[in-house]
Amino acid sequence: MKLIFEKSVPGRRCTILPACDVESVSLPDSLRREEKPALPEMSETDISRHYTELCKQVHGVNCGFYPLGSCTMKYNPRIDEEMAALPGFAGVHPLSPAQDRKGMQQVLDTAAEYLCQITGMDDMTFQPAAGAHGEFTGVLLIKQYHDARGDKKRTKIIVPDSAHGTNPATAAMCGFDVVNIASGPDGCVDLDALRAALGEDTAGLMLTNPNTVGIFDKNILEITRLVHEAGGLCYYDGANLNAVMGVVRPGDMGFDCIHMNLHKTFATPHGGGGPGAGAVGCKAFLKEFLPHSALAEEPGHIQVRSFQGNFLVVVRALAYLLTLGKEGIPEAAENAVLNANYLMAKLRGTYTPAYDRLCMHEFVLDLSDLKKETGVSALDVAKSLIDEGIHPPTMYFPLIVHEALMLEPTETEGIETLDHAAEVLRKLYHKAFEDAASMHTAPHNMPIGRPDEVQAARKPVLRWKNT
Amino acid sequence: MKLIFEKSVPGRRCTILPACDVESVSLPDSLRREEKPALPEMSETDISRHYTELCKQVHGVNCGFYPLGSCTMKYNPRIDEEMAALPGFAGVHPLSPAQDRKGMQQVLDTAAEYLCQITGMDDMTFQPAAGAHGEFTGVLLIKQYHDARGDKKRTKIIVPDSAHGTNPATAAMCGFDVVNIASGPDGCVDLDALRAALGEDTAGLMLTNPNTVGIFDKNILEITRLVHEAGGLCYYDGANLNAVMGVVRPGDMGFDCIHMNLHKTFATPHGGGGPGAGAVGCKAFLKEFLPHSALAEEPGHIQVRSFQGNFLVVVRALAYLLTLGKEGIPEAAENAVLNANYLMAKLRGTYTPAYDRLCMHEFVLDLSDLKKETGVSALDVAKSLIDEGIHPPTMYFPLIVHEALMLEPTETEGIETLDHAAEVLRKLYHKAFEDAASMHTAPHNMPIGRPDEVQAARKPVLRWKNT
Amino acid sequence: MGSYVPSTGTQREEMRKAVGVSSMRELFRDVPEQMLLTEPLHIPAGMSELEVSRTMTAMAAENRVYGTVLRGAGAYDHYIPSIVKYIPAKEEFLTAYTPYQAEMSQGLLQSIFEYQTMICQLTGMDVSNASVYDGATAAAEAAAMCRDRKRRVTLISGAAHPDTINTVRTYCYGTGDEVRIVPVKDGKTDMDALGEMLTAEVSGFYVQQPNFFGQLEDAEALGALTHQAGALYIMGCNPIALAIMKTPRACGADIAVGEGQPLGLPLGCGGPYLGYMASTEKLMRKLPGRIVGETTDSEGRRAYVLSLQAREQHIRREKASSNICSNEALCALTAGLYMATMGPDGMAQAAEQSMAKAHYLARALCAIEGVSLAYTGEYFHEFVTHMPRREAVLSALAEGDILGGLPVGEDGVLWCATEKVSRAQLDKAVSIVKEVLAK
Amino acid sequence: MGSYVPSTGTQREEMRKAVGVSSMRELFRDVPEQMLLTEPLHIPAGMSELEVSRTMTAMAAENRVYGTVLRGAGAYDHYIPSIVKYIPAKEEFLTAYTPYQAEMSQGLLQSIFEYQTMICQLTGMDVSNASVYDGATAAAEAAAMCRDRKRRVTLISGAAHPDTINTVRTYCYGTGDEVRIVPVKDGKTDMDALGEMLTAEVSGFYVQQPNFFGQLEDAEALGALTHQAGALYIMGCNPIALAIMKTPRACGADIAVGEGQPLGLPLGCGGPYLGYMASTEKLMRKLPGRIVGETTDSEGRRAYVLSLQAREQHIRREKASSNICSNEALCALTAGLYMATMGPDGMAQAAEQSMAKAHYLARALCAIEGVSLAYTGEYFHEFVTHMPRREAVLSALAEGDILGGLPVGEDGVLWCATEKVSRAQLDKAVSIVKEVLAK
Repeated sequence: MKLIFEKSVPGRRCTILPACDVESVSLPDSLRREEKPALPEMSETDISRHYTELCKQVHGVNCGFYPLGSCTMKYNPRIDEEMAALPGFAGVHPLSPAQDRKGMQQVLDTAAEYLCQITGMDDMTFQPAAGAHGEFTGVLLIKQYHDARGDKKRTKIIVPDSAHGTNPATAAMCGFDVVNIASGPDGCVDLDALRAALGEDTAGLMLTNPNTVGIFDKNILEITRLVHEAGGLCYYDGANLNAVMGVVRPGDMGFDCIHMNLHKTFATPHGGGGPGAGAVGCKAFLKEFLPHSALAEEPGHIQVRSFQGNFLVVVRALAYLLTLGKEGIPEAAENAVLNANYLMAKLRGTYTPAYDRLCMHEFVLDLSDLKKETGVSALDVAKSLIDEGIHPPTMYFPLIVHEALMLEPTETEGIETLDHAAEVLRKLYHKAFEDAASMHTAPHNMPIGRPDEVQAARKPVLRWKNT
Repeated sequence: MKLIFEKSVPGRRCTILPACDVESVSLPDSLRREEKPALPEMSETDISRHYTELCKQVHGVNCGFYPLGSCTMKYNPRIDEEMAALPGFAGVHPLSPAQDRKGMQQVLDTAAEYLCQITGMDDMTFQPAAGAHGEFTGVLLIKQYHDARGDKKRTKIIVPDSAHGTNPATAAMCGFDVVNIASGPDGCVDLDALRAALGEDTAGLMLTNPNTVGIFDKNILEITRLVHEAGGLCYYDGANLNAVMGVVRPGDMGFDCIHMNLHKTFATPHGGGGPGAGAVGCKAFLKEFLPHSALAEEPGHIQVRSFQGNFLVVVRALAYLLTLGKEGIPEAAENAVLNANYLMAKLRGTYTPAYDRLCMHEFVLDLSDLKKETGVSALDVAKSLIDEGIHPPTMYFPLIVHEALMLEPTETEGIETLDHAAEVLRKLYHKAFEDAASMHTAPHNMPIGRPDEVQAARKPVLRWKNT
Repeated sequence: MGSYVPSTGTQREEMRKAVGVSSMRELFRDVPEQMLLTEPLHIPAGMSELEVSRTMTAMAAENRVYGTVLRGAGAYDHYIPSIVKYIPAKEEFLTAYTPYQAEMSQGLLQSIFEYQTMICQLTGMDVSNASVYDGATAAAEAAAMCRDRKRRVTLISGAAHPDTINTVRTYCYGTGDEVRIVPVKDGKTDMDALGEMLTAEVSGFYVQQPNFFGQLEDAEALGALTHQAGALYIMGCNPIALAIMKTPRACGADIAVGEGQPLGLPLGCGGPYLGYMASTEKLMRKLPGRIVGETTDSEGRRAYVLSLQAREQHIRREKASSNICSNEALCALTAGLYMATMGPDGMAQAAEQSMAKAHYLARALCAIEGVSLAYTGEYFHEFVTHMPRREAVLSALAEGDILGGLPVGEDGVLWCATEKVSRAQLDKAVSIVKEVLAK
Repeated sequence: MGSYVPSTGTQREEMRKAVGVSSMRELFRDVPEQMLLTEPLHIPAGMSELEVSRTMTAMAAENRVYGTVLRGAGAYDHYIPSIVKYIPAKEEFLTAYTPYQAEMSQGLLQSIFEYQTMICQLTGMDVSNASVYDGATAAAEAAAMCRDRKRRVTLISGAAHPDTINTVRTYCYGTGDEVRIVPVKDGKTDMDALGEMLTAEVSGFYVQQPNFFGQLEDAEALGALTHQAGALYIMGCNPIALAIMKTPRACGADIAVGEGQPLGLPLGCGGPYLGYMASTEKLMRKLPGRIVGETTDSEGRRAYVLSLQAREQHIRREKASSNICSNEALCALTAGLYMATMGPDGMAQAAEQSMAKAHYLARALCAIEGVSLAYTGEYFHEFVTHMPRREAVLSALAEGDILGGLPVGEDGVLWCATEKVSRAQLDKAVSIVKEVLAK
């Protein structure tokens, strides 16, 4: 379809603003731009149709199944959107006087209280705008902690090789050296490797539990004990919290701080990449290191972005928390795990689970054999799912599994959806033996086929230009 | 796709209401229903996806070109929706005390004032819920007028054969006999036929001007004079008001009363068939006959529905009226006429206009020749447009033109859209000579092909049943 | 100032030339010169979107939105689930016309087919149409369905909503048919009077259930009586009540109609609302308005179309039974969506809670000196009390952000409660009434 | 009580059996027994939708929404066109994840590509990324882009927003790099001081335009000075001002960043907002975060993909320049939509009117005894006045439904006006101030 610029007509416009009712003032010439920006010139009809056309080329979780592993694509409730749009939230200036923002404080305090209960932490900040931003904030808590004690030798953060890419990247952004440790054959932390990595230079450990292959690490208490013994702190990557919320708490596993993706676990929409919210919780001894806002509060604290974070996302998450409550939270986790195991059970016998055992909220299939036998790769299967109206699983992650497809159905899917997905996946498995060629070029029924990513990277075209 | 009932799962539900906080009360057994209604049992995920799937199989004017003649499918502005959703309008009880509804009265009064200016009428009611309902109300004004004068002999309403089907149907609902008069060769009223039809039994005339072939009847003053001379009243069917608003007024043409389709001329959305609003205006001498609401006002008046009509539709229309204002109203009409003439000019030479002269806001093509030469009918061309993403024009109307396609682009379309539509229509014309067969079975790219309407009428299946 | 015309001046020139006129005004050369407006309309200049927003918002602010609504009388303040507000605003649904082109409108057609089915499930009837304007016009159209050459008189219960009575009367005025009002006794239709009025010229009898005073009519007996006289029986039922109440079909109704507003539509100062209409299979071809039917396409795929169009005005013209054309399709979609979201249990919950809360309120009010129920019969979620110092009471409630009941008769107030009102809100209302009456 | 789990009890049983566990708790058999929660969480029981709506609405009612907002300081109350509020709420856009699967996400990818282009048009820069969290983090990421092995010191103007300064400082604390604050003189960056501070270890200098005090910096001269010292020049610009203001590119900036909130995002108590980032082509591969690029599919059709991923954390892991992953995609879509709706002329109108109204307000305020401008330079839509009896003035304004300016320094108030405020609203504010100070 055409770009919005290709639909622009010089002189066309919407009539949004009235004539100015005060005397006009000009910028001095030295400060004026020479020509007006070449933004699109459109009627409202044009705009409406353009974005409707765009939206028809997008698949959201509220429109269909989206088993994207590690992303917890659960249904995003409408009431949460309605609450976030209330003028009492959306229309309030972040720097209005505190007495005019009592409701804002109530939202933050209530959400903090509930999330502390769920995670076993003592305090919480909502300033981080996303998961990785929360990791950054969390690891800065660790850094401040060691710094405040004058413990300068702790320069290393330990990260398992199954970790999300954000973990090592975050450690680096916080000035730490990253020590990668290999996972054991069960995808869990190899205790010997951990012991070998620990030492006086250990600042901390970053861990996801359940881990990225969907397995709960049984040795978790031993792991956190070992790290603490070595003088390090334990950071919990909350990306997979949906599996265990209300069932077991990171705080009880021995973690000192944690981030949560409100836009995963707590049902706020991803918006095609953001905004998210990466709330960070910590034990009481780290509280003094939490970020503050320069204008709103006392100085001398770290600050990871302006004001108090993606507040309207917190509103949505709180509406969700209020809805589920004490029974609903573990019910969600249990059903997320049940759904994942059910889907895995339905696929077992056709596909090969990378770890053939009870999983948590997600599981990984290993398609190496299929690829060897038919040439059809995990990518081919994923792309073929698109034609069936199902969003592909996460592909080629975690890195420790070859030809990986990682499926996370979440608790908001019914058995009919899971049965249908299993049927489609089995059909594709058989198709791989019969018609591999067509799978290599899937999808076939979308506005585009597979894009040439190499060309995109080699000769980057990152903006439209009038040619 | 599946029906919602086929997606229902016993016991599945959304959690909308809390537990009851007062003592429960039971209906006596004699008044209780025996079993609960078999409504769908759904999760919110199911509902969201079901309706998203449905909505992808609908084409609205805000999504694409919709040149449906006589329906004035103009762009429906978003601000109008926002205004209609304001709690101060949407959340108000129609029978709350008058002092609590001052804003409601302001909306009705302001809209009435503006519409009286535009139509040349003296008063206005917003009680009628749609165009045909407005016709009913308007013709009842005529009936009451004659009745009030004790003039019992006036039993006939004159209607041209080019009229919308609602005109004769309305006259019949008001107890009148319908006198159909044939149109002249130019599609306009044949004055001789009119004179012949007029008499002491004439209650009135119902007329659209411009008429349904898109031509302004030059003799309009003579027509209304003749009717008045015979003692009848003149009713203006406002379906085509978009052609002339702000340029010429029905009141000045000699009409005594009028209905307007706010959902056509004044840009309120059609909602897939309704709600509309059929405001009715009249000259001062008919004011006493306007409908009232039994509860809200003094009794003894006619009433065509509950309360004061489709109020939230009036809100939208007023927002539109405020936006356009005194310059915008005629500008809209002029551009509606310009667009229709431009599109006709672009098609002339390929297609045959039924009346090859300057048109008003719409025009009719006569595809008889094409049908004779290729076998491709107006229906085939219309259905072929669907595959091109263009909503078909009105087909086989007015009845006085054979193989009619009636196109009304409206003023909210840009030249690019008209050029594109002309190109597509020309392409289809040529295709008729080359591949008539495929046009007989068009459309090909939609969820269904042509449905069997005969079967639908002969063996009606009007509801789902669990089989 | 505001404009939705996309064409720029340059483009208009280009188009004007292509059309071959020398000016925009020449486009109107068929219009007799003396009729053309020579000066601008006497309405204000156009506004930008910002100004429109300011102006309309100021008007809306002149209306009062109450935190607690204890008034019904034909418009009911039920809770509307969030998704029910959201989905009908999708511009595909919102901005489509009547689905004449089935291939391009399957989504709309299916939504109406689903709505028709749900109305049948709710009422127990065989067939539903795609909606008419509101409950009052549904009653009027139903009355018209009943008439034949011999039977031209319509009976309507005096306990029906006054707007309904007046609308039926108006429709009958149109066709020249007679309406007779059946008297009310102790807040209900007078059965004895009905028996006497059911003469051979009576085509149909309409009763509202629950009636305007909130009372539950003995609908089965009324139906039996009507049928004995050879007339058809029309019931106008509150659709929320139908979740738990005996269906019109079970009460013997030939036609079931009603106001669909309680099914997820906002109060909206009175509209748009929704008239639902359903009948026995026998009367199917007399149902007015659009009806969606299921059929197949040439490949055998299930398809939905506007069906039975032979009844309609664009085919039958002056011989059509009704002139209805546009209906309330989007409201029907909303109602279907509401019923699907609530489900059978949620609908029953809404009905039971509304009833329980009304009874709670009635008991509490009647415990106040001077307040008593006006009628003795069973009621659903509305009831009439005698109320001393009525104006003072309603004003005091308004000051407390409560819209009290509707004044009826000399000293009556017609109250309503729905599931949306909490016990605390009810208690507050009662304590305000108590306080006023204690003075 | 509330639940979004669709499975019924029966279905769960069926699934449990298929999985082969004897209870739901057995699913968690890998979790060491002693860690499992044995009693329910200490949070309230779940709520129905109606209760959630009541509870959250009550919280929202504890916030105050002002009819007139004369406060900016990083969050600006511009008019948001209706369509800009509507479109991003479409659930396709709203509920999608990052567009990893290009074939299923062309709409999202194209919207971002269009946003990137518009940011380039607005700033004059060559390349834009798909957004970062907000203006403050954009500044911090830009500072990181400038650093290399030798140049590790970041300079930032003391006239930048305090949140920005603090955020840049925090990011530098992470990597162990140094931040130095360039002093402020008469409300602007002290050019002489900057000259002295631009040593060989300085990697980049960040200035905000207009700055925190509303003053317009001499951005070209600052840029020239920075480049002379071999450092890179980062400008943080208000995007509405850019509709009429000299572009960062024309001022010599290597990187342009800023807070995109004014582009159609609500005040929202501070978020979500939008960090925009654009740079010269030279720095393209140092830009952090997602970038959408154009390419073709195998049939030569134009296609959009997430591009240049080799820079990102999921490929580079600890060697990535930033850990950013989720960004503010929907806010970027909104900003693009806002710019398209306003168009170049509408944007300029918003900028010019904001500026005109701020100057009108400043003149009127400074005509009051005791009130005067704190700084003498040119300003856009914000300015600082000395304000006697500041607390009393702001309270009186609040009583008049006006959020006055932000208190800064000892007796200063930082005012802001936008196109949304009418002259009448400004006059009212001024008369309130006058009245307080006349007492």
